[in-house]
Amino acid sequence: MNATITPACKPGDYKSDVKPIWCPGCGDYHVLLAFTRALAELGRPAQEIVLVSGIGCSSRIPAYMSCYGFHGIHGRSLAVAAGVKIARPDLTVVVASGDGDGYSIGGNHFIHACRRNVDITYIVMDNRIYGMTKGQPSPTTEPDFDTALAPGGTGLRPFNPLVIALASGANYVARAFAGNPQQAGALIADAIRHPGFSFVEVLSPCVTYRPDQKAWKERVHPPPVEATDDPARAARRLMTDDGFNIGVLYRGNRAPYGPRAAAVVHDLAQFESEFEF
Amino acid sequence: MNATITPACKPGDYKSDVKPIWCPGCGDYHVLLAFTRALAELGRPAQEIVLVSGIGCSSRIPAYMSCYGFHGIHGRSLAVAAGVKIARPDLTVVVASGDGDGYSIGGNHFIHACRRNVDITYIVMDNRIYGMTKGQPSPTTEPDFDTALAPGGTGLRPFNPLVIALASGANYVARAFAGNPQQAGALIADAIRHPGFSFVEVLSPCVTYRPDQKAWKERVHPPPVEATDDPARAARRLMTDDGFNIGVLYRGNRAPYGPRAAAVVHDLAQFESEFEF
Amino acid sequence: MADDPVSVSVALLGSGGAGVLTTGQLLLEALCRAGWNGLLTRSVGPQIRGGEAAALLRLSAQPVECHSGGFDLLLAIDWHNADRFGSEIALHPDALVIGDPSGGAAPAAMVPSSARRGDLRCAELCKLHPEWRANMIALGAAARLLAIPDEVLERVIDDRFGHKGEAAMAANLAARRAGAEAVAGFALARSPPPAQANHGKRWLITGNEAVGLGALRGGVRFAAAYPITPASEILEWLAPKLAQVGGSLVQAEDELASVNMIIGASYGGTPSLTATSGPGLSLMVESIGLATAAEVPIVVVDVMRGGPSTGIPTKSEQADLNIAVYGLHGDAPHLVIAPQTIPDCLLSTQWAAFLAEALQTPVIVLSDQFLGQAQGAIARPADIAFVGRRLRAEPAGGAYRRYALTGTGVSPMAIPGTAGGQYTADGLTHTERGVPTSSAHDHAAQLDKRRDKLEQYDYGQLWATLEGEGDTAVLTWGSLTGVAREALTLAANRGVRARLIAPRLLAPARPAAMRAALAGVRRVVVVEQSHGAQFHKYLRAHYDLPADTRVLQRPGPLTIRPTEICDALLAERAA
Amino acid sequence: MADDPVSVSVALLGSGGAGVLTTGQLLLEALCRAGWNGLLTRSVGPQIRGGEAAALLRLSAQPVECHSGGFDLLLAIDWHNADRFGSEIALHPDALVIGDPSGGAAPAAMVPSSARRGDLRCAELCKLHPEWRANMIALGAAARLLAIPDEVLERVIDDRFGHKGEAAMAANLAARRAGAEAVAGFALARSPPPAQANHGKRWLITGNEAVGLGALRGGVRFAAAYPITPASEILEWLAPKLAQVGGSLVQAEDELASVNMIIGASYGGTPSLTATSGPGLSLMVESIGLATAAEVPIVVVDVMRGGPSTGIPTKSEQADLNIAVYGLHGDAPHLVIAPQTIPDCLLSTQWAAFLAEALQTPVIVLSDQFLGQAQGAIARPADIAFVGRRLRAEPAGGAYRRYALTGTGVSPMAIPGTAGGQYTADGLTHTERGVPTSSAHDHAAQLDKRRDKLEQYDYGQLWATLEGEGDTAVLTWGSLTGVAREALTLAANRGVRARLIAPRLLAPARPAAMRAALAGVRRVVVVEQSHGAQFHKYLRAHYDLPADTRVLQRPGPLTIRPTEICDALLAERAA
Ligand SMILES: Cc1ncc(C[n+]2csc(CCOP(=O)(O)OP(=O)(O)O)c2C)c(N)n1
Ligand SMILES: Cc1ncc(C[n+]2csc(CCOP(=O)(O)OP(=O)(O)O)c2C)c(N)n1
Ligand code: SF4
Ligand code: SF4
Ligand SMILES: [Mg+2]
Ligand SMILES: [Mg+2]
Repeated sequence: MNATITPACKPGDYKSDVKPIWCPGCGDYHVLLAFTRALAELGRPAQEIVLVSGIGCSSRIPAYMSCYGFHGIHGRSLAVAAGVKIARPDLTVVVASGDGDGYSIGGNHFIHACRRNVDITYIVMDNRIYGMTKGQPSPTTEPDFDTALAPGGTGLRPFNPLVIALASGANYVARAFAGNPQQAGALIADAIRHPGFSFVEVLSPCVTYRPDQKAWKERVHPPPVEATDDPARAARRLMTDDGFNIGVLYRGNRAPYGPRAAAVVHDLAQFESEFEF
Repeated sequence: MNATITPACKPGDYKSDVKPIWCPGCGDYHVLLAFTRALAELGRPAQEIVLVSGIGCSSRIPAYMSCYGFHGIHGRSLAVAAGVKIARPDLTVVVASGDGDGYSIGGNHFIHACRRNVDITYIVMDNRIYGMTKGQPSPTTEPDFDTALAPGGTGLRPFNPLVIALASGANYVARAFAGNPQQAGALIADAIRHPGFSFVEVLSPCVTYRPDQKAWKERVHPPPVEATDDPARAARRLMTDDGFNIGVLYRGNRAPYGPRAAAVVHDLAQFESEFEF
Repeated sequence: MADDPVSVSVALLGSGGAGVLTTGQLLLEALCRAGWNGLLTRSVGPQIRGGEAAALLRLSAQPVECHSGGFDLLLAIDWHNADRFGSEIALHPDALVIGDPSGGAAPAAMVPSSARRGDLRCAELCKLHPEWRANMIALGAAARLLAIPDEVLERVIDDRFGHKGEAAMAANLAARRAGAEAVAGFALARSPPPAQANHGKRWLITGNEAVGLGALRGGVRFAAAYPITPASEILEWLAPKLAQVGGSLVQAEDELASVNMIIGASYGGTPSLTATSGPGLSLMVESIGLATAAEVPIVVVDVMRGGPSTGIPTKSEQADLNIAVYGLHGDAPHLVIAPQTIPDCLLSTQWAAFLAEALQTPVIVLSDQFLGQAQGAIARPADIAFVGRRLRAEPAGGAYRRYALTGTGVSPMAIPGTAGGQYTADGLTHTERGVPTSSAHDHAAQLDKRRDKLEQYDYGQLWATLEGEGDTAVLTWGSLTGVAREALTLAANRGVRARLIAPRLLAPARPAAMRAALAGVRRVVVVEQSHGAQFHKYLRAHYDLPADTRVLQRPGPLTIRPTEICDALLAERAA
Repeated sequence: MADDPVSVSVALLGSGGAGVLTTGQLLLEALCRAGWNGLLTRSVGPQIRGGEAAALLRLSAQPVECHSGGFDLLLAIDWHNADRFGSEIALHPDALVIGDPSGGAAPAAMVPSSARRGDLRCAELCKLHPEWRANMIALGAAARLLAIPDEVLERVIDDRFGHKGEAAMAANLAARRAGAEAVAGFALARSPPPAQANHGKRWLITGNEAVGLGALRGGVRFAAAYPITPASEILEWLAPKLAQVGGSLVQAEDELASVNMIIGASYGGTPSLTATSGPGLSLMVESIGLATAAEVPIVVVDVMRGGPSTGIPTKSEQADLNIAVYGLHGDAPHLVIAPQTIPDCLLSTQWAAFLAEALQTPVIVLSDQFLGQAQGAIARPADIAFVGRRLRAEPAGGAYRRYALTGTGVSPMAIPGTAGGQYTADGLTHTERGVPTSSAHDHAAQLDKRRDKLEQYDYGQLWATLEGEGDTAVLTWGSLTGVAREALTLAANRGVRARLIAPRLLAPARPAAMRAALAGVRRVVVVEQSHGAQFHKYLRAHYDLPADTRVLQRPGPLTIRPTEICDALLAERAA
């Protein structure tokens, strides 16, 4: 589906010719735009980039881009991506997910990816709803948001993914807004450049099941202070912010997951001596 | 396996006659003692208490007690316990787990149990190793601890389960030490009494694969300050503590997961009208 | 071969926003009120909104359990992406094709050259009357061609949209009339059969709703689940209902959690259920094995969709038979029950809840997207006596043996709260008391017990649908049962008699009952909707089939049609 | 029936701390160095430390693939919990039973009345000589009874403990001598067969280690896994080795992660493997289905243990056949390969890695606890040419079709980094280009492709072990193949000839090859270690068996013995 391309710097070069299935007006179109801008900014050839995703409207994105893509099963994208990157450290590995895919079914891989700190970038397109399955609440859905599955609301406190990322060891934490693809693209590029596990939460409205999210564009604002490299300080800030701070919120300096060792044994027969007697 | 008992207040009444498979000297014997002390302190009849666990040396504990027990599969104890408690709010539900069972394979249920805030108590017997499967590293194992599976150490930053619990919404966070069963018992009792999801990390040495943990008894100490009810403050403290603070560290006041609604429809035929035409 | 003459089939087409699915529902309701029976299914693409959509409707005097071989009327609000339906919508040679010429053209491959064509200028009319909606025009046209009385249709429209005010209603009615008038010059090649009065109490219900009601009737009071297409409607129907009967439904973080939650709730004494589709079932198999070993009753509904992997979420297939029957590690006997029709979704789920409790076992209910999302008119299902009752222990002192070896294999179960009943439920091999053991003797004893309780139970007539006579049998299951039943009628009209054998109980196998059902059968046609002939291999494994056994099988989404089975039966005779 | 006369079997008993497992290993090494072949298995309880433990050893001039019907020598350092072994350790009527009378008494049920008894006062000797260890005394005793030359034994002890210093060595040797002297008055009823020189290059290796080496030889360079008994040794063997060859092993957070990690690594071009047991395999089935649909080569080793659920982690069973063959939702053809002996663990895993790459498919390797943890002497396996080579795409412009329909069903695969090869791997039903589709046509085309690539491949002779002649066949699989092979020898010695048919390739089924293998066979005995006769039902599903087919089957942990199969064959003749 993806055309052959030569090293390119135009966002359009990172788009494929597959038509998205998204609803007209969906925030994910802007995230797609942000992605292509980010990759153009980085300037790496599309064939050296792998975009992994799970299942959901958001997770459809790899097919719409011209890099290598992996559209796996629901909730497992981070594990697939870790495998790609550990075995192929030469590739740039980016993961796209949704709030259901990433925080609900994929929650365990999320916290362990933060801890493992493999040099990948994790973009979650958060619309606080399950779009693909037609409107069930996700971990970030507001407690009083009415749905058929949870009439009157779940009554549950929404997840704060940024705090959890930080608590689990993520090395870079940022929030972006789909409604500003230029800034979102810059943040994604910055996250990809940052070593280790980088996490970018992208607020991406679902116009079909959350038309109320059109109001997000009025609510977003820059963070009151510069990004910190102190996790404890970042945690306190994030635990008290309003969820609409847009920008880099934590920039850590942990060394990424160690690279593969160089081969020192070239003939497998060397392993046989332990069996001889 | 469990004898019929009448409402009792002696720790011994909460023990069954099944002989533990634990290695001589294992910290889990002390946790068992702490459990029976806690239940005796609470004084609820054994038949009104359910102890759920997963798989691991630590998870063997239900069979050794005289309450109702559920020894399920690896990593899923919190989900089983939520089902028990939501359907049977009249029971006291306690969960026992290990650092592998609870933080590795069970990590997603952990963070979601914290968020859901069902009124259950979660005790993790942390020995920073997989005891049952003979010595592989767990999420809390030190990065340089040598094992066959990770020669020279994993190189990974250990998990901080207390911070993750807090970030995810746990309503009570404490740390106990198996070497002090009296104090550990009191903490467990306190945690059970506290409404909502209570989490107690119990340092419980594995004498077989972590003989170095015998030194823990010299390292534990009381927390420098009183428990707070401010999650942001608690998070900052926990992110910087040495992991050997013993006591209650956070005591929240979120309302627990809502109780089941009382039945308002008593004849299922009332639901049929929507199908008639 | 000609089609069954007493039904008429209609395909309504349009891109998602155009509301064809609503149109289909209104049409179905109107024709049922007018005295017919009907079945409505939908076919949609992967888009959440705005993609291609079709409402497929069949009308008959008799109860309708499947679609026929072809459509008599194709009515398109627009032709946007209509080619995507490919062979899913096959027209009769004398079909009538009505569409809006401004909205593109009918895909050539779809329309037989002999079909008659007409125009319905929805877009133009809506431009003239901005308050009209295209789907109301289409509704009026379709209703007129089906000879649905105007009053009936208008009452249906009023029931649905009356609350929107008089102006809106007037527009709807005007639009409907315009549609009716636009097709005044047309008639279907075959006119609808006469409507009938006095159907008794009837419902319009989907299979997914019927599963929900069956669960409630069977005593289920707790559900935990994770959303997935095409099972979510079961959960969405159940959520408010469970709350109203004092139970609850929890949306879990994933399927691993949902199945373990219902195991916990059931261990606590509350009959419990989850619903999912193939990917979710895959995630549950370890825990279902736990329920087998620890003998905890649960019901797991799998509404099958196209596989493998994420496959085709919106389309039907019968390819989860393997995982349902064989998907647990170790020797883990459990029940698998497959409903066959919409009303059977209710009965089978209720039976499943009953058996789960009676036998302290997990039960997998294998529905499919066709059954789950099809809406049909059915006679109100009678209240039957299947309400889950667990054999409870009331220990009277002495060591309670949770897994006692009894004659039936079912051991009295203590529910938390019962004094003296304390035990630890365990997925490790255990003794009668529930204490872990590695002994070969204990292992064999508990394996025997768990097998025997399922095999020795008397499942009665419900184990299978057995109909007809003759030395040829159609062996099928699930939603193809209705298709096969119709095929047998078609064949009988052509002088060929055959039996229908459709097991509802897929596990445990019932060799003696099947032997009796097959007595005198010399030829078998196995019919199933899977690529790998899973049902045929399952039958071979557990039953003795005659040497002359043929397989008529195909994966989803194209379902097998009655005429195809009938053809196979006629070919048998010819051969 | 009498046992095979050319081997001697020894059971060493003692509670965990007493070191019987080490003693068994030293004895095995000594007897192999002395010119015999041997097999060592262990039987342990659920305790991590201090529980009952047995080292079960069999010595023969020929390669040893299984235990015999009974033990000639039972040597107990203590009798702590010895009753827990129950029928797992069966003694010959003329067996010699040696134990420490101060450490309890031999369980009555274990010792035939005709057995001879002797004392070995380990505890007393160790009290006299605090630097001695009981297991060295036992080692000396056992070695003497087996007529292992002293120099050989002492060299083995020196190799193992020499580094501990001279004083320790002197104590060990003194203890060994004391043990030897203590049994000077005894002899085994049947003396060991003569040792042989010139075995060629031999290894002492476990099945789990052999799997690890097979994986490396097959080209595997990435592994991700989650610990589980009895598979962990594969991972622990591989971890340092993979690092040394420039690969890596990751301990994942759970099995869902591990299998997806290897899918990712393999998608990136690196042949990859995971190893687990039943509970972990259960968690992987959804993802294995993804690998099927997205056509990503992976190898999943399942070392089977007692099931269902957590079952009996330390004991062997063959009850994961169902889930391995049928456990994926939807129609998801994949390979299932079962090794039969310790050297075959190497060959089969290597073949699996080769086939995974060649056919772009997941392969499940079904080993079991017996094979995995048994240690045996084997001839060094030859280097064979199975090294995974994937058909790679080198796109030259134009739209790359990842899932192109080719004659073989295998499509050239682009590896990330390859310019122009960009595509999206997908678990949704897709077109040749990998774009999601709901079309019946595309669905069928890709299902056909994935089935055909597996079915049309020429697997050659390796698909099954076929030995012997006659109109009776023993049909078995996995670790029972060695048992059946020995049974055939026993039967032949009694004038009954039979064939051995043991498929190594369980999926896809090979009907033509099986038909040929069964040509002329009129009677079949199916032999398997499962409660539900899973293998028999599998055979019925896919193959035509003669009407006279019997099943000799039993769940774990008691394995089936050669004599039992031989008896079944003799009974066939008598009948
Ligand atoms: C194992 C499994 N469970 C459930 C599903 C059904 N499912 C598909 S997408 C989805 C939720 C997607 O929500 P989110 O990740 O927020 O993505 P969005 O559609 O909102 O972008 C679910 C539950 C599935 N495909 N697989
Ligand atoms: C699905 C599954 N994977 C793996 C295992 C193997 N297993 C049993 S216990 C265990 C780890 C236990 O570690 P922990 O929870 O720390 O308990 P401990 O034994 O240290 O008390 C593992 C990996 C299993 N039983 N099931
Ligand atoms: S349902 Fe919501 S998230 Fe999905 S495509 Fe439509 S607008 Fe976007
Ligand atoms: S292995 Fe460790 S955790 Fe397990 S019983 Fe022994 S000492 Fe305790
Ligand atoms: Mg979402
Ligand atoms: Mg542990």
